[in-house]
Amino acid sequence: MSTIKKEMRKRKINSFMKSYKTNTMGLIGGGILTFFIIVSLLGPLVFPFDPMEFGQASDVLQPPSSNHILGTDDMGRDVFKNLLAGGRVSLMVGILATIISMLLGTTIGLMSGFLGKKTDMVLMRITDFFLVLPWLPLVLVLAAILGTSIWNIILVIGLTSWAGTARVVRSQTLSLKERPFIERVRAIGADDKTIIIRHILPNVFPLVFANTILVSAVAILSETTLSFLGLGDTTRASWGMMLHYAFQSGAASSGAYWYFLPPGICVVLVVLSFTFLGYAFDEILNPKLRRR
Amino acid sequence: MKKQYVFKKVLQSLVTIFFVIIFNYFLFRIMPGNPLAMIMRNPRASAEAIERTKELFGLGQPWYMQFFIYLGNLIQGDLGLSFIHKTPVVEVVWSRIMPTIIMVGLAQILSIVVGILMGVISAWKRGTKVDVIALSFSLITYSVPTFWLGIILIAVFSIGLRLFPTSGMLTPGKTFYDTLNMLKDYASHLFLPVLTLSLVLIGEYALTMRNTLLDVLTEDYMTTAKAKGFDDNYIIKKHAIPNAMLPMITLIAINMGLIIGGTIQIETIFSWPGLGRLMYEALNGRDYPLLQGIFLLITISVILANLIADITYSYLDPRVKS
Amino acid sequence: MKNKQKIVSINNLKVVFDIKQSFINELFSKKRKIVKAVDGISLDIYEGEIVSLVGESGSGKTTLGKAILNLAPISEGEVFFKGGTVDFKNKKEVKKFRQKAQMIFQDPYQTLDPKSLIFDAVVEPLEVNNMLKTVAERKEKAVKALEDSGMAPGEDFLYRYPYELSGGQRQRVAIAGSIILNPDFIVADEPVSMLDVSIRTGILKLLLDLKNSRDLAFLFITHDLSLAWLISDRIAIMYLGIIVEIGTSDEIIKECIHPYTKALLSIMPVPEVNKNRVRKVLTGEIPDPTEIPKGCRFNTRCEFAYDRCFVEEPELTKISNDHFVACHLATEEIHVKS
Amino acid sequence: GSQTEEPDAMRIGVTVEIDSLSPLISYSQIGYEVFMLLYDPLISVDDNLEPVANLAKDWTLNDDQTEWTFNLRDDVKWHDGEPFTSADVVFTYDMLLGNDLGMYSGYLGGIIEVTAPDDYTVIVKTESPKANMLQNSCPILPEHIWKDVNPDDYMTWPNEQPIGTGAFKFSELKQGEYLKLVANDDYFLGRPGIDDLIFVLYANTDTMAQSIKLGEIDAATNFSPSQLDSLQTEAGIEAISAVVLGFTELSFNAWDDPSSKANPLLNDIVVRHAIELSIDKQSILDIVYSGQGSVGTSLIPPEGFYHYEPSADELRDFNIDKANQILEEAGYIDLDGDGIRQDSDGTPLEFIFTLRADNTDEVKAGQMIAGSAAEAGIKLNIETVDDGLLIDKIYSGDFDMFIWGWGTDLDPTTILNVMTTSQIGNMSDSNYSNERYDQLFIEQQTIMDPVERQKVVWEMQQILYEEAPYIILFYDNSLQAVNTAKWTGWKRIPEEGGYFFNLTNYNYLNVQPVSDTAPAEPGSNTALYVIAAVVAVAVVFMFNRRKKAK
Amino acid sequence: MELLKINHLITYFNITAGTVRAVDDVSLTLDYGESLGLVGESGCGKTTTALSITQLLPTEGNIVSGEILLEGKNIVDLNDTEIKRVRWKEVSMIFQGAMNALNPVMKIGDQIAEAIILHDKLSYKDAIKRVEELFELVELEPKRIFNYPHEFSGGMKQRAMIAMALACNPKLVIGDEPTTALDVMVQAQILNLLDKLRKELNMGIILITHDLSILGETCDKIAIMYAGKIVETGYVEDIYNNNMHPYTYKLLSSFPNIHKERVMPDAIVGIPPDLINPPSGCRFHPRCPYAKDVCSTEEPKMVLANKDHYYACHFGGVFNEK
Ligand SMILES: Nc1ncnc2c1ncn2[C@@H]1O[C@H](COP(=O)(O)OP(=O)(O)OP(=O)(O)O)[C@@H](O)[C@H]1O
Ligand SMILES: Nc1ncnc2c1ncn2[C@@H]1O[C@H](COP(=O)(O)OP(=O)(O)OP(=O)(O)O)[C@@H](O)[C@H]1O
Ligand SMILES: [Mg+2]
Ligand SMILES: [Mg+2]
Repeated sequence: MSTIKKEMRKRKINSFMKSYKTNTMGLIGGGILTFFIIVSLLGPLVFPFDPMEFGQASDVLQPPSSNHILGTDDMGRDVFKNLLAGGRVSLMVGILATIISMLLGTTIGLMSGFLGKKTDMVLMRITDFFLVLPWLPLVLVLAAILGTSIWNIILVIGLTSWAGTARVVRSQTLSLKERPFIERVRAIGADDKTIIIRHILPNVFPLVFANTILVSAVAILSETTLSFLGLGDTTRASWGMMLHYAFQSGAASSGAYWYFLPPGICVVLVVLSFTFLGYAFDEILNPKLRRR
Repeated sequence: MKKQYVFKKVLQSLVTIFFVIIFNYFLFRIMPGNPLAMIMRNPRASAEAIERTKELFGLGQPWYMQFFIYLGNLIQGDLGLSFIHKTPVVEVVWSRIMPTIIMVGLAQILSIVVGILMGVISAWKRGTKVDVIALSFSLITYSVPTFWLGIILIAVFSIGLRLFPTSGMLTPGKTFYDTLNMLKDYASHLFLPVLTLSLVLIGEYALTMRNTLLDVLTEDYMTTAKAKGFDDNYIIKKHAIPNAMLPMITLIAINMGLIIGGTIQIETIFSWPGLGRLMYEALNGRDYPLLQGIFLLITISVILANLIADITYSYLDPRVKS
Repeated sequence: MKNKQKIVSINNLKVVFDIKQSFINELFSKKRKIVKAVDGISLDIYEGEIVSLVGESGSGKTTLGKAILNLAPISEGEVFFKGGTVDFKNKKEVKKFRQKAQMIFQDPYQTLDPKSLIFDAVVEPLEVNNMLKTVAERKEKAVKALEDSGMAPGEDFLYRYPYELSGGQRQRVAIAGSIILNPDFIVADEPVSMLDVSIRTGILKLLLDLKNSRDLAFLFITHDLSLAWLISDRIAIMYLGIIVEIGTSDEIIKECIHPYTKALLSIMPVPEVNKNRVRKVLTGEIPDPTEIPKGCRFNTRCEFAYDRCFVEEPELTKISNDHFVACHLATEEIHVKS
Repeated sequence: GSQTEEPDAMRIGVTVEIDSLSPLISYSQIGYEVFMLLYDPLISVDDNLEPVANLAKDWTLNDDQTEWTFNLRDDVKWHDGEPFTSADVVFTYDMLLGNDLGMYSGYLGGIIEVTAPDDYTVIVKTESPKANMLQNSCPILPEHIWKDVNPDDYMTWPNEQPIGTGAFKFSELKQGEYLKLVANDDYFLGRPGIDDLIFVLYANTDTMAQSIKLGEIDAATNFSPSQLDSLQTEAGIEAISAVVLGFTELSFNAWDDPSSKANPLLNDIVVRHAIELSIDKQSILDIVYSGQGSVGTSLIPPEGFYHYEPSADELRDFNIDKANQILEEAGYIDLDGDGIRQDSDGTPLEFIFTLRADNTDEVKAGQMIAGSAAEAGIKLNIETVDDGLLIDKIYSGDFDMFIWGWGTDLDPTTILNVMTTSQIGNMSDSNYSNERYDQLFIEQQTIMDPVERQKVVWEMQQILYEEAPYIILFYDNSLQAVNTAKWTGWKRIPEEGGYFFNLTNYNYLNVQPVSDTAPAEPGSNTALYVIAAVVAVAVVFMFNRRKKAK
Repeated sequence: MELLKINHLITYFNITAGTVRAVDDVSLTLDYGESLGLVGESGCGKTTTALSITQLLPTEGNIVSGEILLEGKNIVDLNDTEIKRVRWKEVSMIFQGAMNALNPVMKIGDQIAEAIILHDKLSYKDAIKRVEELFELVELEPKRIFNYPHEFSGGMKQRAMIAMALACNPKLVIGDEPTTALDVMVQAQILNLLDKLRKELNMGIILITHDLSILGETCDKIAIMYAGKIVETGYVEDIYNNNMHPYTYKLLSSFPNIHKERVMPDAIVGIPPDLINPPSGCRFHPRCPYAKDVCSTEEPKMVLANKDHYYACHFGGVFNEK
């Protein structure tokens, strides 16, 4: 029987893949993202890079050459290697922060929507509160309080970006809760826990999933912004930190485009790929958009 | 009935504001750091001066006393003295508020108009080249880090084409003998910051407009409107847009909070003398009173924006119950 | 009928909903707004009996059905099950009771979780009630339940998703899920109203079969008098939270007394060419249940209403063995000519 | 036509805004610079940084060297036309002495009494001889303005319209934008050649560098080394790396006390020496600062008369082997083979190294230091914080080591004071204490003969160098640029020094506009055309839609 | 001349899964003042037929062939502007589920008036006057014309929808399940109203429903549709009393008749076919108890049984033989 269940899962995945394969946006996004994931996983192995190791004074800010295909930075390091290592950090921040955000947002949204009443009121007030608090200032302040290690940055981004998800999950849960099939399960004698885990969660999942991908995009952008404003982890070589150093060392005004453009372009591409994927998955998993 | 709804929303906003005040106060209190940085790092400062500064800002008092004093003053509209500027926070904030309002206001208007137009065209021409271009444009601008975009625009427009000044709000210290010249100067300084912020926002507005419009277009009442013999233009304008605008209103309000984040970056890049930069300076200088003041102001404006959105919504959407 | 045991006995059941008032409204408005969805209903259902509940939308049919299973908040009255009171405060007791009393819902398209396999949907009652631990046992049971519900061979349907089934099949799956626990009583809330006519009778037949083979009792909720007539032993007519007339199916169709029942009957569409039929179409709609009219609650739409109807609420009075009516006209023996 | 109307405005880009217009409140470098232009001290310095008459036309010192008599100029007027008299001097000194406020009060240490026998004579009595009397750059404030201020409000009175005697008059301060001064036509030393002097605030140096290239500003400081390179290639712009008074140091928490929150191993001078030995200052300077500056040794920068240069055998130049050797000798051995040495108790040589996040150069330097210290078996864990937080840590003594810098005066007293025991809890950021040093500090203040005083100050620096509570990393330069196409007469002070921010207002007074330069207004017309075009397109677009809709 | 004559209409939907043959060779006729009931199970193509008439099909839907003659003029060939003039002025519709067919953010009166203004070129004021008349006609209080849809109950919305359909005095009104979502009593009210109005205004009505039992009193003619095809059509009496097609017979006997004996009717086994791959031959044959071999191979032709009474079955009336 479990083989049949596996079969069902396979069928589900297949049908998802079938829709995915016809979705241009999804394919482009998936392609770019896969590329970056592979490169950032393998890159640092092939081209080892230690952000704490500096080059020679004569190597500082050299334009692209055969030795350094993307030139060198203000500390004489190879920009290309830095870029590879930075991808790892940026992607990690994006993904981990998203996980925190999603866990928080989904839990709070589910509880708020399902339990209702006072719980809902309190949780929604808190959510509203996080929604109206201007995001970047809050992040800046929190980062200042917690300190600027990469883990804190992940935590801060995660802690401040869940409100939107919570809202969406809550409203979805609210409507699911009123759906007859939940009523039927209740009539069978199921308790809240069973209902949430077996029925609500699988039904909000597509929404959460698409949302997750969009939040990842935001998280990566956030890391970049934080780093740019000087609240990044100086011991990591993330793209945000690269942009920060590039800007601080005047790469933009002194014409060192090879230092300034690549990390920015990488950020744009990765964020774009997440956004593309998010939109594609939203279209596939939440098919209302498909109707017309 | 509507009145009651408005009243309820106002009350809710007040409650949120109250929580924000408390949160705001303690958030900055648990922030490590000391406001005396400026004095401390100047070898010519005397011990007495440091002591006295501490006292002036009530830092000697226990925290709960400080809080009540803060609340009391707040009610009188007194946000305290800025640590850095040693002048009332209200004055400091006031002197920096207009530039931000003007920049953000213009950018919002521009991006709302353009974003909505783009969204409408893109939804209506779904699947065509126009849609693909608009969609790609929206998604790309949505993905670009604000500060990076700003720097690139400076590189292109200021340095490359020499069309616009790099920074500031007016040519500094210049005396203008007629208003037209001043407006010219102002406009040329405004252009790049507003363009940057608008670009960042347009994408989101266009995407949202497109998606809600696509949803609306599948509604049955759209078929009704078509069956009545109206042409597409009319249907879009009279039936689709009014319905699709509803989520936009909420988005615009919610965006207020995000835009503030954008202004911090833009004001830093373009040396725009606004609140965002002031806030960043205050953060680095650990100027609690100033930080609190700005944060409060920003938060209250976001809450008010949401309130206005809610009320507007309730008037635009007759379904909102009393 | 009298030789049968009472299986469910409802005594003066009331369900009141607070119209959700926000804090502010509560502060400022004069009084609480309440909906008396079920406003004092007493009803006995016997083993192996189908009782139909008929009435307009909003008359409280669903609420009554749910209240019996404690799926709606009971504000007054009691429910006896097989002679004993069901103490709805005791969770264990409720759970036990639920195993014996099940519900089937109206919309087959909405009643199954789109993300659950048919197998899971059918077997879930066993799982949540911790019955039959092994998967094999459960599966056997599920296949049987499906086949009993007219989905043979059951195996074929186990590993499908609801969207792969037609409406009628989905409703059968829902029924299979309800009978898998071997209940004694089922509330069926408009189980066929969303289905095409061609499929309806199949489901109705299934219910009748179940009644006969398992001695199951049903509370069959419908707004279609002809369907009620077709399958039930007794019919109760509901109006604004109360039963205004109750009797055996034939009594209600052939000898109804209450003007409301008569109106309902007269507008029943009948597949006949009859251009000259007089329909007693009531004007207006059922009154707002937050403001139930004084006296007889039907007085606003009753063409025969007279002074007494506006002051005194009529009691449900016995006319014959099984036939009760709540109408002053009936008790004053001024029988209304049709 | 605009040539005659437009004033010759010099715009100077700065990255820090003036914190207050009141000399009693301000503590910033830019404040110091601006007050130098708005006000005058009794005595200032010339372009050789020697004392020179200013408001005081001459001065005498009595025999026991405790009474100074200053003869004031009688032709000085305040910006509002009021005459300047000795009463203003007495008032200013009394105010500062009585309140101990602002960055200038430190100059007045040791003064007991200030009197004015007549309108143009001031007598200053000191406790003991006061060596830095002539380096006192304290601005003289107008009594007729300040007497109305309640002394309780001195700390907050904003002095929004400063009235001084200086070469420039205050015009306006636009928060977050600029500070504008205008030439004082009646300046007693002659009207400056600049009509309008505008300090333009930049939020980042990058756009500032662009701006000076585009001619939006005429001068600026605080560039990064790579920007300097690109500015140097620009025609009409002179970009320099200027020696300024100041240094960047690595400070240890040297609090030798059981209650210290620092790692006690830092109290071992051997460890501090080993860290210094492991730092390749020159290569950090080359990479991080593009070689702009010089490698540091002692507390007082080499430009000053009092700078002490350690002898060859005192000197701790970069030498990893030596660092390893002295640690080995002192019993710090890596027993567990993790690359980190431990003391006899097994405590590893592992310290928290705090860096200021917003100072990228220091962060990079810190990273390089951590890298090379590891080669000596010392582990430095980098933590980056902002200024406020670092101050907090310093204030509470909760730190191991950090990098920061100081700007110093011509007179050594202020910077020497930082290392005295009495400053622990105040200015001291290393919690260093040495009795001999404290004694010498008091002594040097009273020695009037510079050569004698130099000996004492040298000894003090020698003590500091040996005990190494600070590792002076670099005497880093200030990177400045000026527009020589529009302005002439620029002079670096001293020869290797800068145009600005170097304790004299020489350049502000002497730079002249190149007569035939037209004020550059980069493309503001073009901008208007572009905007107009955009609007036009939008209008046409809307109009077309209208037509279609009909 | 008939009001409406549909000849061999074929409408397909082209979707990724294949071609949905939703309307496959449908022919109908309707005279002035006549009402036709179009009956069939869910998904048999009733709505598609209706939408084909006014060419309101979604983008994936196409009229493949056939002609639709409205007063003798083939409206399939009309261009965009011409068909817009036909819509509502000549043919109006009452949609399935009035709750969604009305624009929620527009006042009901305005929604009706806009159609009047467009087609009859009245001023707004005159149009509103007409709306008031229409409200009276459909037994709604004229003072409620400026209510929003959500302020109406389901029945009232359906009445408003009817008023809207009558706004421009169309010659033909198509009611697509106008009563399905309504309560029994309200359904009766609406049906009565429609009947009354048809007689008063002499319009043609096509009443789409899956409830055969409601047509006995309101319709002149009935067309029974199954899987995209008309299987039987004729006057009510013929359909009810002399039906020839097994599907009609089975469908009709699914309805209990309270005036007759209480017997549980037989169900029609199985479900309607998938219209992407419809069964060969007679589309009903897989569910037909009387089917013979020929039914699965040969498509039955329309046979005339009586005046205007046609059926498509190889063995018309076979059920009577037993
Ligand atoms: N949870 C609830 N809160 C408030 N009012 C409710 C609630 N549930 C039902 N009601 C109200 O109680 C009344 C009876 O509703 P109920 O659903 O029982 O009617 P019904 O006869 O089943 O109608 P239908 O035929 O439409 O299903 C209605 O007026 C309804 O609005
Ligand atoms: N937009 C569409 N794309 C693809 N198939 C469609 C579309 N609209 C309808 N169909 C298919 O066309 C067939 C006929 O649909 P239609 O809506 O005309 O049926 P109907 O008789 O009106 O049914 P109902 O009683 O449910 O309203 C159905 O099989 C349906 O699935
Ligand atoms: Mg119900
Ligand atoms: Mg339909």
